[in-house]
Amino acid sequence: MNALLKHRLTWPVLALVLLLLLNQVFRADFLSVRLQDGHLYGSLIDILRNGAPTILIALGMTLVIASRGIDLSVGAVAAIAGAVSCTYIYTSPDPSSLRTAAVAVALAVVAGLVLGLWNGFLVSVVGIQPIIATLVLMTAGRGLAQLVTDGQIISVSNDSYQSIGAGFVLGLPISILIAAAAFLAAGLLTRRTALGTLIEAVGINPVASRLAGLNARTITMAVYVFSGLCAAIAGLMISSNVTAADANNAGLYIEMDAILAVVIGGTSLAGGRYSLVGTLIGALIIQTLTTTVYTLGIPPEVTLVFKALVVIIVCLLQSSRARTLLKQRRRPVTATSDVKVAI
Amino acid sequence: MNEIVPVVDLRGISIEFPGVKALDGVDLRLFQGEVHALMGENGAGKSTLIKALTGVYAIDSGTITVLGEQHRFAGPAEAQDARISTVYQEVNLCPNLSIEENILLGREPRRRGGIHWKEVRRRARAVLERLNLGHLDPGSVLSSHSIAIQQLVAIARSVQVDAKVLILDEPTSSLDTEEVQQLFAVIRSLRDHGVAILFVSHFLEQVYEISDRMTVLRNGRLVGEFMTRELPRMSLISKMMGKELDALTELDRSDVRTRPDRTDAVPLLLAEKLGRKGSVGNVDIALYEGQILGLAGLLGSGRTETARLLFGADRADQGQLTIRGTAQTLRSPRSAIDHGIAFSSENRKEEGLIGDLSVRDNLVLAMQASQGWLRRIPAHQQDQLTEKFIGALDIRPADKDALIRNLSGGNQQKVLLARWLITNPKLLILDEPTRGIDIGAKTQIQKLISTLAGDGMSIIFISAELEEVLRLSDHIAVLKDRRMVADLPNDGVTMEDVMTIIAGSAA
Amino acid sequence: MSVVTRTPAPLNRTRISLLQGKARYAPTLATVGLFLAMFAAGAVMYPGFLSGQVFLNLLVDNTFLIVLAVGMTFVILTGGIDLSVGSVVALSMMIAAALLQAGWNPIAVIALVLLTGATFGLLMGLVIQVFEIQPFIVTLAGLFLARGLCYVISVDSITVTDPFFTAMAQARIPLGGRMFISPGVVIALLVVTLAFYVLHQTRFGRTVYAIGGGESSALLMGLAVPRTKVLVYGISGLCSAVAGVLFSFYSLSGYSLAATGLELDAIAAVVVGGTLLTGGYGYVLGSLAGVLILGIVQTFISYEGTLSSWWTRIVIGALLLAFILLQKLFSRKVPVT
Amino acid sequence: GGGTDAGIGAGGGSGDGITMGFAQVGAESGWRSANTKSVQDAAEKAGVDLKFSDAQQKQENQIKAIRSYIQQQVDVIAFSPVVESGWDTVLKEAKDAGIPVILTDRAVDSSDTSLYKTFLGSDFVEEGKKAGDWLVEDSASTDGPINIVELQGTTGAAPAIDRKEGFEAAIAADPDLTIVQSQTGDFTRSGGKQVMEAFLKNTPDIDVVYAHNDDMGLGAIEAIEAAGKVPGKDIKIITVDAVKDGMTALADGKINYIVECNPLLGEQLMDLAAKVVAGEEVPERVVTEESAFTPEQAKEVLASREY
Ligand SMILES: Nc1ncnc2c1ncn2[C@@H]1O[C@H](COP(=O)(O)OP(=O)(O)OP(=O)(O)O)[C@@H](O)[C@H]1O
Ligand SMILES: Nc1ncnc2c1ncn2[C@@H]1O[C@H](COP(=O)(O)OP(=O)(O)OP(=O)(O)O)[C@@H](O)[C@H]1O
Ligand SMILES: [Mg+2]
Ligand SMILES: [Mg+2]
Repeated sequence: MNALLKHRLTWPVLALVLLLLLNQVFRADFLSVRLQDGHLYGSLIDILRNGAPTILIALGMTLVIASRGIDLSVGAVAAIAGAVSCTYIYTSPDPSSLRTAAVAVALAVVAGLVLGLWNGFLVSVVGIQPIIATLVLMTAGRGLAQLVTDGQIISVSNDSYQSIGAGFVLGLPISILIAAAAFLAAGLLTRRTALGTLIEAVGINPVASRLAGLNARTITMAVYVFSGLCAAIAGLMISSNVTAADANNAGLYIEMDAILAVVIGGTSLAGGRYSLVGTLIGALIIQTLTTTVYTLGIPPEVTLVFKALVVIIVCLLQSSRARTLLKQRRRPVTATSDVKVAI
Repeated sequence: MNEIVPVVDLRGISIEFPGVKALDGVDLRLFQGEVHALMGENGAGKSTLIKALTGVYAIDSGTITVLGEQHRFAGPAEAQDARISTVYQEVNLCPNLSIEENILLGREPRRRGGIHWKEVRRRARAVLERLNLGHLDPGSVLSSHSIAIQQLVAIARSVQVDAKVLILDEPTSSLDTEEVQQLFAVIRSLRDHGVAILFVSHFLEQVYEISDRMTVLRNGRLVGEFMTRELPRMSLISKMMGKELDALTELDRSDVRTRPDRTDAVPLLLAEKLGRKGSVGNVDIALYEGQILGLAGLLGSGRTETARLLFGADRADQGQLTIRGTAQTLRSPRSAIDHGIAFSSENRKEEGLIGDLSVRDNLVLAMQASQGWLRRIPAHQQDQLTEKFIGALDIRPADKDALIRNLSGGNQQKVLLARWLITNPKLLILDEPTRGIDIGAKTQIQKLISTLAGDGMSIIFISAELEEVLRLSDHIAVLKDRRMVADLPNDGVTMEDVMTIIAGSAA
Repeated sequence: MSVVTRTPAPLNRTRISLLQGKARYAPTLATVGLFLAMFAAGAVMYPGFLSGQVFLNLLVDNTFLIVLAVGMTFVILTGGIDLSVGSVVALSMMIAAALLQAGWNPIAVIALVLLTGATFGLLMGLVIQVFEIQPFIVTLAGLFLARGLCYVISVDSITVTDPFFTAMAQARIPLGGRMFISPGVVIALLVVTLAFYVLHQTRFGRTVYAIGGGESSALLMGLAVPRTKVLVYGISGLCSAVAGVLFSFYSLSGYSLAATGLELDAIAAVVVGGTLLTGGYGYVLGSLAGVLILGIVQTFISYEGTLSSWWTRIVIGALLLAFILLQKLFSRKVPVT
Repeated sequence: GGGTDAGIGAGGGSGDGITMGFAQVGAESGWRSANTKSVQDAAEKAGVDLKFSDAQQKQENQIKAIRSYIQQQVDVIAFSPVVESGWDTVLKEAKDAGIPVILTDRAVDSSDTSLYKTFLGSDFVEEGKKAGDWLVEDSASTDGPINIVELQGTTGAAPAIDRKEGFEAAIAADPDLTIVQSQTGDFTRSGGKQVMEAFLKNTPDIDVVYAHNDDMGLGAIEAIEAAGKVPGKDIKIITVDAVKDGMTALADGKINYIVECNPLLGEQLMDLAAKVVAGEEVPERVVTEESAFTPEQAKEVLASREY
């Protein structure tokens, strides 16, 4: 029991469960899931489906943060990915075929990889502070997306494309499956290989890592590329969910949600140890929070106050310091680590 | 002296960290005008005791009495207010600030309208001069100086105040004989002015030279308090280790035969006029398989810089480097490692430890890096390697999953050494590998170095202890003013010989 | 900061030793130099650009950003960050506008607004310090909270008609030759001067730098780390409130959506000004230069006048990048960037 | 086409030699992009030298841009204010510099109307009212309570506030009509969709959706379809804007009624500018001519929609 209380994911999970129960109190059928037109239907499914882009982006963000970086450009990259794919479909001679959709997706993914590479290059080769390096793309990226769409919302009608964000297989939303696959892939990639530890090492002490022979540059590059990829796929989901590319609004502020998810999940912004499961839970908390606002019928004017309070409470719950203060347990007076928030 | 009330009286101090009882009912008394040595192996609890006294760690039980008054300091600031001045084990200064600021931080002289910067400089100069560091520019940024200088600045900071108690946790670990003597002169004069001094060091010579009394700890428990001159070295060592010392007999000189230059063979590493602008120059080294090259020189003479050049941590821009007969440019540590070169830095905290990772992760890091990220070393192999070296180097606590930043300084050093040993390099560059290591472990490591060389590994050995260098090395390269000035085969070279070269050859 | 770029202590120590202490000023000097270069470029490219008023307008139009950047500099120097500043500006404006509308005395309103901002910041600092929660998150929650409170006060915009505020808004301090500045500029420059003084002439200021250099070291050196850390957020909150008042002078209204994204502008200005986000290195004067740089980029764009909306964004991004690259180039001798 | 009314004297050539500084809000929606394009095209056609700047939804940026136009001594300044309040100072500077100002799209609440020559744009309250009036009329035949859910625009944005106000005022007349849920969808499709998904689960019997713009309405349609209901039949949908995608949905019967908000102000603006610069009298308020569409009307005009 004690070990369970100490586990770093206990409190985020608890917060998530509490939020869900709160909804259940206000709406008796909140947790029920039924079959509708051959696919699952219910608030829980909505949370997962709408949370899928945040989950994806937060996954990429987790690794970036673990390497002591940050990626503010993910929202812009998502917008670019959506813009590129929708514009391609819109202008193609055969806008409803599977082939067109496939090419569009490929284009978006390539765009995400290239933009990730660009961020990685600025951070690791040129040596610009990550927050500024990615701020450049955050600013310019939406411009690029608008350039692609000519400032218009590009609506497409292509069933295969639409299924990415709004489709179902075997009753399950495809976007959830994609997010799950990405989660597993990221987990395997970092924990089955040494990549996870190496990223942590670079995040904790870049100088020592370099002297231990790590190729910090490549590792840094890799995490930004991965983040770009995740953002691009998330961008595809967002645009396909509404079958339109909205260069200005797609993925707006999603970088903040993603960072919040990562931190609620227990990963420190100072880099180093990270938890993908924690991030997953963090992202779900954030999405559930949005849903809770709707369920409780909180008026838009106080939504933000409500969100802020929940975020503070979750963080307090999660802060080991708050718990020790409550329990008055002895602990070193001095902070043990010398790390600083690095963004 | 016993009738006098102790300045500091610690009784029954206990501190427990998760899983480790770091201190268990320890007593310590410090008297006015004495130098008191705190002795114990790595991890015995010396640093923890100091942190308990100065309020860095809250204690679980026990009492702290300072000048007859019971205290429980809530932090170093309060301890300082009680006129206890401390130099902690790792250099704990602000690398981004200048030397003078570091010395006077928090007690800058003020006048109307703010800090009196002229006075800051004057006071910093004064204390630096007192430590014979008058040549240092007080306005220069701390991070531009070597670890040894930083350590001296930390000491300067601690003696700058008018303290009743001065605590020095391994202040001499990077210092040369000369600086040590300078420090001792200051310590003696403070002692004579009635300051109580607590001194921690693994150098028995220094302890015997400076201390009047000592407290010995073992595994977090008090072994006893002794008058220094009444306790012979051998019994001190056995009290620290808790066993008789046969394994510890001084490294037999005959053990270290001078391995002759194999002029017939191709040298493993050949540096010709290697150098780097603004760093070091004129490095000429021919190192053969199985040889140990010692680097000798005064503090700041450029030994560390030489090592960094040979490891590609800094890029050389002069001269030539040949590895096993082929000319090479080392662009990064990575490329040096690919050539079988390993480098253990003197700056443990900044350049060695990955603090938030476990002992195991730290230990296998270099090996993993050279295998590439795809081929993860299997868990069982990691465990096996870790256990092997925890045993071989007696790393305590013997817990693979402990975070390395929670280990004692000496044990951290051992893990970092092990990090390179498991990669089985052709050339191992050790910059102060025995820094902060207890006498038992030090002998062990010296033996290890000797054995490794016997097995064909080449080693470049840097140590502030010249004796250690002379004892181990086949060749001695002497540096002065960041240029290499001599390369002596070690056929009975003495300290005087080296000192003469340093003093004599005008650069 | 970045993985390879944060070079604590001695990786390149020989480089810095060449320049000794002076190297610390390089990024800031580079910023100032580049600003002058850009101004010259503008003068060559656009007629009417080379005028004192164009320069003064950079100040007049950015008073609030200057003050925000000053507060942010304190926070960033300690290695923290404050995302709430934009929202606190909006909240200050809302409070001011609402109270003025209710007929309060303008001086009392300003005092209350400043108090609110400082308290808000102090509270965030306390949470950061006492509960050891990361500043990014606490201040992000602060961002939500302050913005949310704006909506609670009113979703509509409120016009300020108070004579004192109007006078402050419309007063012009002539500098001769048809050039003028606003009273806000004087206040902003005062804040900069005061901050410079605090950072370099008080123990508090030196502690701020020390914390940025190494928090646990600073603690072991016996410095008042917890108090300082809480206070810097208080200062940032206070600066946000001052900025809010200046923004009220500037726009004579309270609007719940005002100053959105201003925190990123402030952070960008600070970083462009040569301050390291990991803390410990940087100057308020650099931040002032950083604000002017961001301002001149916008001036360029409005003088150009032919960029479409999206090209505007792309060009802003590109100029920011170009600027950072140039700054790196000029200050690369320094090991810390 | 849309309600573009170039009727106030066609302007070809009349603007020759005029330099106009135009400070746009941003490019936050397709509507806005169409607005920008219309202004740019009209300026080119009228031979006006247009200095365009995009404020990215920030008032301070707009003020800066206006200051720089004053500095550059343009002949006339036009802008769509980000927010109603807070323009007096800079407008006074423009007035002092003798540069006339024309407001487009959104009003300012300055009490001193001499600070600008004219305001050309839509009336958001009126738009909300039109939507409400239609609903009152449409539901007159049906008995029993009608549950309305409202998808608001960005909290605090002028169109959101006004369209809500106008709508509420209009439906207040009919006690059967109640807004049961109201939440912001941030003027975006995905916002509209997410909020509607939640509404559908929280409120079992929704009869009408009132969305503050087409995009949120389009998002709501997707949510309604996913819930197995038929938009336009099971749930009626009313929106504002009449962009092309919205009109298409209207023609398909998925939306029941759209109130137009016309972005094509360019020609009218150039015309007014020419007059203002020439010192002619212009009306203080020029309301863009806007209509509203039912599905039948949508089918007719769809082919000729420009944006
Ligand atoms: N913060 C901590 N958390 C957990 N364990 C700790 C912590 N600090 C110290 N320890 C443990 O306490 C014990 C005593 O450590 P301490 O640093 O006092 O040793 P020391 O005598 O100073 O050794 P050295 O000579 O190597 O410096 C060690 O086993 C160490 O691992
Ligand atoms: N007198 C000095 N003035 C300024 N800087 C000095 C001085 N002495 C040493 N340094 C600094 O120390 C560095 C050289 O020290 P390095 O660490 O290479 O020497 P070392 O022989 O290994 O000495 P140490 O015993 O301190 O490790 C130089 O780069 C320089 O920055
Ligand atoms: Mg110790
Ligand atoms: Mg050295």
